[in-house]
Amino acid sequence: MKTQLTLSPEPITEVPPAISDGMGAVVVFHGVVRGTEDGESIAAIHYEANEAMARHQFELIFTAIENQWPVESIRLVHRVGEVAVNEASLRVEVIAPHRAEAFAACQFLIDEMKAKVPIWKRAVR
Amino acid sequence: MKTQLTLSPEPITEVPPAISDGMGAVVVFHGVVRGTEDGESIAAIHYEANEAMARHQFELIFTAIENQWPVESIRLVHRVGEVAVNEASLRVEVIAPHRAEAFAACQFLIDEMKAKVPIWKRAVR
Amino acid sequence: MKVTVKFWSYFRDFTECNETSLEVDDGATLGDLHSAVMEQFPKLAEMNNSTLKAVGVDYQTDDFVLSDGDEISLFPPVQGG
Amino acid sequence: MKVTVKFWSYFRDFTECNETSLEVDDGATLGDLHSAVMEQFPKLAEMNNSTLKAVGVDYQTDDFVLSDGDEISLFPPVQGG
Repeated sequence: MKTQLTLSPEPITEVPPAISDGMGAVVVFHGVVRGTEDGESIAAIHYEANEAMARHQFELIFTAIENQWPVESIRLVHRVGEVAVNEASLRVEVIAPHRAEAFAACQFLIDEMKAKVPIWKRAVR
Repeated sequence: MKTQLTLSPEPITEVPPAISDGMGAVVVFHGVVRGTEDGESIAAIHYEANEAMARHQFELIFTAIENQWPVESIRLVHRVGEVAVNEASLRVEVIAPHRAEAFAACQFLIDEMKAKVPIWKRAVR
Repeated sequence: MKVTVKFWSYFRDFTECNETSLEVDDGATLGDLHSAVMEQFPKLAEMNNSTLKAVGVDYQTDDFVLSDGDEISLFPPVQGG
Repeated sequence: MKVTVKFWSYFRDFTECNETSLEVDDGATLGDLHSAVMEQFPKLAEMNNSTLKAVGVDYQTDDFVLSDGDEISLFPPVQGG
């Protein structure tokens, strides 16, 4: 399984998936900063990461995915620092032979990230 | 809910999602033609659609989604005619406030399509 | 009354026909029509249980009562995606 | 022996400190260390039950036995995405 992990302050740019033979399904998820937090208007969210630990925890999740599903490739970008409203803070791309495992792996990855990867947010008003 | 439905022989080009305020999740699925069908190598798949009925059936599915989940927008492209191996035959984009409903609606849409929308394939060797 | 029947996907290979017209009795149902079509094209009978049936752009069940001029589609399981 | 403790996210607001060093007894566990830290920074005690604890880059439970030089991270529930 190929993996690519990017933690960066740069805006997320769309890149076409690199499909290889036998791969039938690509699932891409974008998490986008919404304009309100706890009912109040915000301008941006500032993301802080414990970067070394975050990288390690992502790698553990990638390994758990590889052990469960026949996934060909995962690319994940999580922004750190300030992300303006309506911009993506997260992009996950999962490529697999069939859609069931691509969707399952993508949702598992996001759920696990939200439980384990040390990244925190702070609303910027 | 905004919807956009395209049935076309043209290759699917990636378009950035049009995020509006309050939308936190974008799920994009690409279905890609795989190089084998029933264990045999193929060059392409030819898709035939009963187009008027396909459009109507997609609209019924969109309405069912709108009645179940707070989805903001759905864009769907299904190619007709010949689609070469490693090219996408289907692109679905679902935008919603949160990821749970975006994933649920996207998977529901594909499952329903595979049961009800009159499109058929034929392997091209 | 007269209805039109369209065949799709490999049903066209079985019937060697894209579209045909049939005379049916007043009050005839979609099930009656399907039986008549299978008599005319015996190869379609093999697909009896997996045949999908629509009138116009909507799926209908066998008890659907046809009207003059209806356009019926008969086709195998769909395979989009 | 001596260990380093790093605070993350709003735990830094509670402690007004990014990082501190502590002397702990040989054989001290992560739970012992956490108790000592809460004594030093009482505001952290309010978050006792929701505090996540790592040694190096791995999560550990309270019975994990510390070694000299360990780097401990204490932080609130994570919120990536």
